[in-house]
Amino acid sequence: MITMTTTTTTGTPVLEATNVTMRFGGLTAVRSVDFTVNSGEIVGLIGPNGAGKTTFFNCLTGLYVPTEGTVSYKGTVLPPKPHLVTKAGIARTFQNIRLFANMTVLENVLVGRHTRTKEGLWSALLRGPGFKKAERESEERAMELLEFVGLANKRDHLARNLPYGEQRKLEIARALASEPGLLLLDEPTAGMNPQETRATEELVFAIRDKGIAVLLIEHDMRFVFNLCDRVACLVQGEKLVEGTSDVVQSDERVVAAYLGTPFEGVPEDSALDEVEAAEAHSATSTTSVEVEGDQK
Amino acid sequence: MNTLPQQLANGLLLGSMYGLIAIGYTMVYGIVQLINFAHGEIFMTGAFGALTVYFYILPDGTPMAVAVPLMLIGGGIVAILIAVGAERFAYRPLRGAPRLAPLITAIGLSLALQEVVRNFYPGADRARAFPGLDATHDLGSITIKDADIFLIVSAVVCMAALAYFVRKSRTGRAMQATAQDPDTAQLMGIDTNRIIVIAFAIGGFFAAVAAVAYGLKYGNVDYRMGFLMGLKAFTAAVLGGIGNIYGAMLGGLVLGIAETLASAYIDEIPGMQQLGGQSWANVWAFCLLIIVLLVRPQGLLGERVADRA
Amino acid sequence: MRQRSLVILTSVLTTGALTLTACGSRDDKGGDSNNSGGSTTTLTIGVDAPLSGENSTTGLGIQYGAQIAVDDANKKKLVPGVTFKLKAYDDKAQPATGQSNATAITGDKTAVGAVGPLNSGVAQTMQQVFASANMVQISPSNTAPELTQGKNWQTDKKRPFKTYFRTATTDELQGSFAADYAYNGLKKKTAFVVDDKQTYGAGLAKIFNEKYKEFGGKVVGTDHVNTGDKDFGSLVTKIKNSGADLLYYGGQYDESSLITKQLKDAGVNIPLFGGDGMFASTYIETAGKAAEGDLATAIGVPADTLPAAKQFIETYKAKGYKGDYGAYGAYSYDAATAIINAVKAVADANGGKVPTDINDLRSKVVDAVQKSDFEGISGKVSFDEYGDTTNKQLTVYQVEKGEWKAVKTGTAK
Amino acid sequence: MTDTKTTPVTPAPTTRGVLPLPTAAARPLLLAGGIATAASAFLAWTWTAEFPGDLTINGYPGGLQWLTVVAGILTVLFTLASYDIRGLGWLLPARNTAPLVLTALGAFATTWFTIIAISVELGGLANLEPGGWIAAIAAALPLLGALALPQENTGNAKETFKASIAKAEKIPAPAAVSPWIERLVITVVTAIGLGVFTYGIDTEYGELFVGYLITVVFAMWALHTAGLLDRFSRLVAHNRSFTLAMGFVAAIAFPFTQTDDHYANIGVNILIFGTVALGLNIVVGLAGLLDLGYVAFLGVGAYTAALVSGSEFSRFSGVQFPFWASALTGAAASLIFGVLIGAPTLRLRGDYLAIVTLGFGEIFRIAVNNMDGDSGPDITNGPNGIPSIPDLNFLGFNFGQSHDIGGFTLGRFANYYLLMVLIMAIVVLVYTRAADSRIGRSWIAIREDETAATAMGINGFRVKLIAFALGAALAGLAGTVSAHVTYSVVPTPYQFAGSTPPNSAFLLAAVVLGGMGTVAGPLLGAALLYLLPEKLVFLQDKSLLAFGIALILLMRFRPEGVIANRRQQLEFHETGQLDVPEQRIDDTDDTAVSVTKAGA
Repeated sequence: MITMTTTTTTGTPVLEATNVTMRFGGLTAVRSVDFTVNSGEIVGLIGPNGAGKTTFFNCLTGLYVPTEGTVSYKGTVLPPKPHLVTKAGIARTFQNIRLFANMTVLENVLVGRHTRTKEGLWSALLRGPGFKKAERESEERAMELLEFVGLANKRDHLARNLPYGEQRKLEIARALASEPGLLLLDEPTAGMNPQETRATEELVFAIRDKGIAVLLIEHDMRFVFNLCDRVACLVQGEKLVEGTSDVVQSDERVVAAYLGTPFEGVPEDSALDEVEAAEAHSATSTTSVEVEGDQK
Repeated sequence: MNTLPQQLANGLLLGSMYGLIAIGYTMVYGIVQLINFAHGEIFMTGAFGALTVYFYILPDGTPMAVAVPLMLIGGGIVAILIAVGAERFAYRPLRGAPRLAPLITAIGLSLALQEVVRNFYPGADRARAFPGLDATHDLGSITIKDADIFLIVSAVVCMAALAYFVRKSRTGRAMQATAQDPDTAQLMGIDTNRIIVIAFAIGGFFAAVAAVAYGLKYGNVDYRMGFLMGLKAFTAAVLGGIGNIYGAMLGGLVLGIAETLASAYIDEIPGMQQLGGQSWANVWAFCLLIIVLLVRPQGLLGERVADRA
Repeated sequence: MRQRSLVILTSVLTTGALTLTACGSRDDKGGDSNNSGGSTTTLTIGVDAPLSGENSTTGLGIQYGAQIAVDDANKKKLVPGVTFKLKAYDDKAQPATGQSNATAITGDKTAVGAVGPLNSGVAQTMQQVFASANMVQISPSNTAPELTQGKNWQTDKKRPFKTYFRTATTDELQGSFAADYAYNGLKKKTAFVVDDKQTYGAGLAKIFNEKYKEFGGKVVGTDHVNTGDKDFGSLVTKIKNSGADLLYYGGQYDESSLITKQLKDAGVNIPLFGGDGMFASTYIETAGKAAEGDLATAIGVPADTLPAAKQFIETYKAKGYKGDYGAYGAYSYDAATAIINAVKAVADANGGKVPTDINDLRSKVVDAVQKSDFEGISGKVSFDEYGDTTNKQLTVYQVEKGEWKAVKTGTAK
Repeated sequence: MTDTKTTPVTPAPTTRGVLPLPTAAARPLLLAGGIATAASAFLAWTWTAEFPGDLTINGYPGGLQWLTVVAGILTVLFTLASYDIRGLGWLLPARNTAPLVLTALGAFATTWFTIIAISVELGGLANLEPGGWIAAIAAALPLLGALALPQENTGNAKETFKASIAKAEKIPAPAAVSPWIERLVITVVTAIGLGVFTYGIDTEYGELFVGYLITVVFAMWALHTAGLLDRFSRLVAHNRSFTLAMGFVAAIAFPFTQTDDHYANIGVNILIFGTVALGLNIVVGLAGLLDLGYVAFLGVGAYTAALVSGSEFSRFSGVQFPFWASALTGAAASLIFGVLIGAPTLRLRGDYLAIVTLGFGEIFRIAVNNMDGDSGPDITNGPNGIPSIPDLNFLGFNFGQSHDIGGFTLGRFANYYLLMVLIMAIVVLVYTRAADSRIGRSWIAIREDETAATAMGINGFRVKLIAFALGAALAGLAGTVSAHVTYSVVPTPYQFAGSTPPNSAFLLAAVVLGGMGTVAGPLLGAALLYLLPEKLVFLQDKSLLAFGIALILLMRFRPEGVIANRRQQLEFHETGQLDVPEQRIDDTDDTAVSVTKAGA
């Protein structure tokens, strides 16, 4: 039932989820989804609320253990422990921001570097040269990332004091700190105004240019279709369609899934064509709430 | 002569007393996530409230049938006043404070309540005699006192009333809502402060019932009776699944029976002769708690709180 | 301008610090000055006992027992030119606090001796402090044999500290006296032995257990309870099932009054036999009519038979002192009097004047106490070569119609 | 930034004091009152030496009178500072009136407390000498002056009074000072701190201690409202290692100021209690694991040291380890114990972990109390414990004897005090280094949000186990020393809650009261919780009651702890608007800060 349009995939597959199924007691949130992300690619995952996107996301990041199927990263099957998944090279952000509120911006990013450093308790106590070098390197790397997301001047502010947009950026910087091969973004532009959304777009492009593959869940269609090389649509836990942005855009099942099927039994006259044209137009333009005109 | 039935009866009695006190811990924890270490002392003040009614208010020689209900009311009023007072003046100002601050206040409060009773209640520096219901009855190989019957009956009646109240009444539902999510409950127009006061009051009353049953059964009360009983009741509340009222009573019964059987029969297990007896009983009670929590981290009846990403 | 203000700052602050420390010394100087000037020297006797929290009732009895002894001595001008002052320290039955009180007492330049502590566990940490300060310490209530006769007191007795005495007999005597009376006096053939796992209770029960078997009795079961326990349902059922005709309990009255009540409620009408830790009116008040027929051993002869003791009890009640004098009040009175008599002996030997050097006075008082021999309110007060009281007199009391009645007085074998 | 002129609903705030006195007369009255109070202390306040401290001598102040002198001087200094006297400018940077009011209140409270104490204890006001009356009136003067100070008066007396003691908002940043001057200021402040602390410990009688508390609390409050405490903490932040060194020099100097050994004994007990509290601070303060049975690790350390100390009562009485060996074994034993307890239980969340650790604490005490060969294997001698533990003999220095070092005699407890200072130095070093490192950050991350932390690659279980084991080892280390200090080890002190420290409840109280997550917090909390019951003993059997109430009040007014670390402070005082952290000193940052403010 899934139409697989063969797209020319350039890079090697980074993430391969095969037949991932997640059942909570009777309810099957995700039913046998196959999914791949290649290196240097931006892939979007869309679908109406309750389609199982975040559950699928959690299976990828080891927060849930999928009832069936496996998730492998660069060929090796991922252990079901979140911290080992991050060590393997997949970093993630959260739908509602989960920063370390009472740690400074710099410390948040330093925690992100946890998997890439190995100084344990003993080296902390002995404070040998190795420790000092590692700390200095971590701090430099962290400052680079903060520079990258434009938060360098706020290194000593508490994370909880940052405005919403900057907290999102910090979360991305923190995720990048673990030198991931794949970055998973869970609705990065939720609650953002257009300027911030555009800034995030540039940021994601910049990340991709650093050679990091990106998988993002998003409702802002224009953002998704501008950004993503490939888009997959999840409905009721199943993968409906996968392909390039314009293929998925025009697929009427996706439109139906979002806007509901057009009302049958309407007299076949010109009025009906107008309605469909309007629908098609609105389908292409963003279905998100903010219509461009009345900007706050 | 097989002592198992008697020992089971002993365990059941001890357990129901733990259960009645544990209700107070569970209700307060369920609503405000506070371990009210002073609850043991609220149990103790309930006992002294009942003692005051019997010795200083009722004329001497009033029949127990009349005295016991009045003692329940007297003890109940004192325990409720102190519980609500504690919430109002010691815990409420700390609502926004770090989670550990009310814990230290509770420890200070329990020390203060013990010392207030010891210093200012006449003759309280030593155990005070409490009127007893000592008529015994033999049911097969089990000997039961009137006080034991009073304990069992009051435990069952109170549990039934509480279950009805929480499930059926309007305030009961409001209480469940506040336990689940206080902020949303407030949005629904529930005055959460009133609900919290009610939770403390119910906990206080149940402790008073347990206190009167304690006095009638053991025949005396003293200012330190709340400390160890409170610790055991808190263990029972956690064993049953902290926050769940049925869990509190079940946890109490399980703990009481386990403790009694342990101190009675552990030394018959080969190799553990020396480890029997009452002095080791608390160790086995805590071991049981730890094993249960390892198998079911949310306690016997607690429900698993999934942490959605 | 910055530098100048800082110079002012440092001068102001340093003068402040100096005045603070200077005043500290002033107190000491002030204390001594009026001391030597006036005609009478003030000597302090320290008392260390739990005055708040657990065991505070018996602890207060010890404090006020010694207080009455000091008041009596001052009233009777027992030692001319010397007034005695009592300084009470609360050790809350905790070893570390007891030790810190001990250093406080030995640090007080006017202190000459100490009475207490109540608990044997606390005494262990205090003995060394008094020994190094060469100051006499007399406990009215410690009964653990190790304190005066060393680790293996059964086999070879070795006195660890020269400065430690006690007016209470050891568990060894009390245990065997009780076992003898239980087997021969009461003709009880089987016994169940329980203790509260505290130094005093466990020691006493263990000795009774051994001696009772020596006399030919059969111990059908032993058990241990915790201090603070209230429910003894499982223990009572065990005793009932064991068919013992006597229950011996080592420990204080807090738990034994509950056990005897729950025992009689369960229909087990056997007497409960205990040590001096239970011998108090509180036991009868708490246990009520369940106490009828229970027995307890106590040291010395019954208080009401000695006139001085009756007078002591009246003063205690007249002054409205809190606490329970019944258990150790009399022994604390005698302990304080022993120190006062020793000071009198030292003063007489030194030509009627008390030696001014405090350390010299303290070591002389230790030797004088070793040789003390007078009629106290709890019987004859004198000490053997280990520092234990020679008053081996013991009495068994039984509860009759709500009162402790003496049923047998004698000396332990 | 437009001036936020609030149009008050109440009438425009007039600027006159709470009391309708002419505002011009306020400060002179304060000045005169301050001098009069200090002077009145030189008169005799009572005729009998019955009242402790002997306040009967004209011309030389006794115990409590000294406190009045100090309070009076402080009032005078602050009032002079408000007159812009050249040398005292630094005392009142924001020229606000709050410190004046508070020092006046302090003088009033100390003097009247003494007067009331005299009349209460000696029965009746008749026992007051005329000097006493003069002092009472003199102390009232600065208070009247303070209340007459010009103050934004919104009609409601309570609010006006609250405003009059509120901290100044804008405190000008101090001029940059050369580092050696900063170090000089820190040295002097530490010297005064030691003097004040020693005076507090040396108070022989309860009334003096209460008077001392009143004076110190008001003085510190005044310094806080004047903004000096913040300045000093910034000074400390600049040369952190120097301050730590000064702290230890002061700690080492303490026994030399002592005449007899009793106060060194208190000092050692405070240090042991403080070191264990700092160990608990790692578990509770950094990793956020609620441990209610922590004193058991102190017990394990103490019992291990006792068993290997060669005391004749211990089971292996033949064995006598040198100190460093017994310290390591003690710490190792607690470490193993910590791992054994931690491994199965660290998956539990929050309060469930609390009850399990409470359980282990009780299991330890009961087991140790029962293992006497009669009701359990004979390892710890049961209730009698292991007495007569020999004194330490370390590199030829016998801790039992007192030694003379440069004219000062160091008694037995002073020796152990110095050893304990060394142990505490190790623990402080371990704490600071662990907290400010990768492992420390992972602890704090776990405490903040465990799910997010695991998503960052932190193995929650392993990191929590390390915190648990490290805390246990440090407590064990302190335990080995405490065994030798108290000659014997018995099971009674290691319970959940009791009347005297150290027990688990008091340890937790010391950490929370002192300030979680800081270094000085738990140590100050431990000192306070040890001294209070010790000094309140003059209330006889009411002392525990007073202690319980003190705990409640302290938590009521300072929930985040006396020394709150910067993070907690912002978290608990939910200031209405976005609380941007204080301005950083160097100017480079200013432009960015103001930009965001406009942008937000």
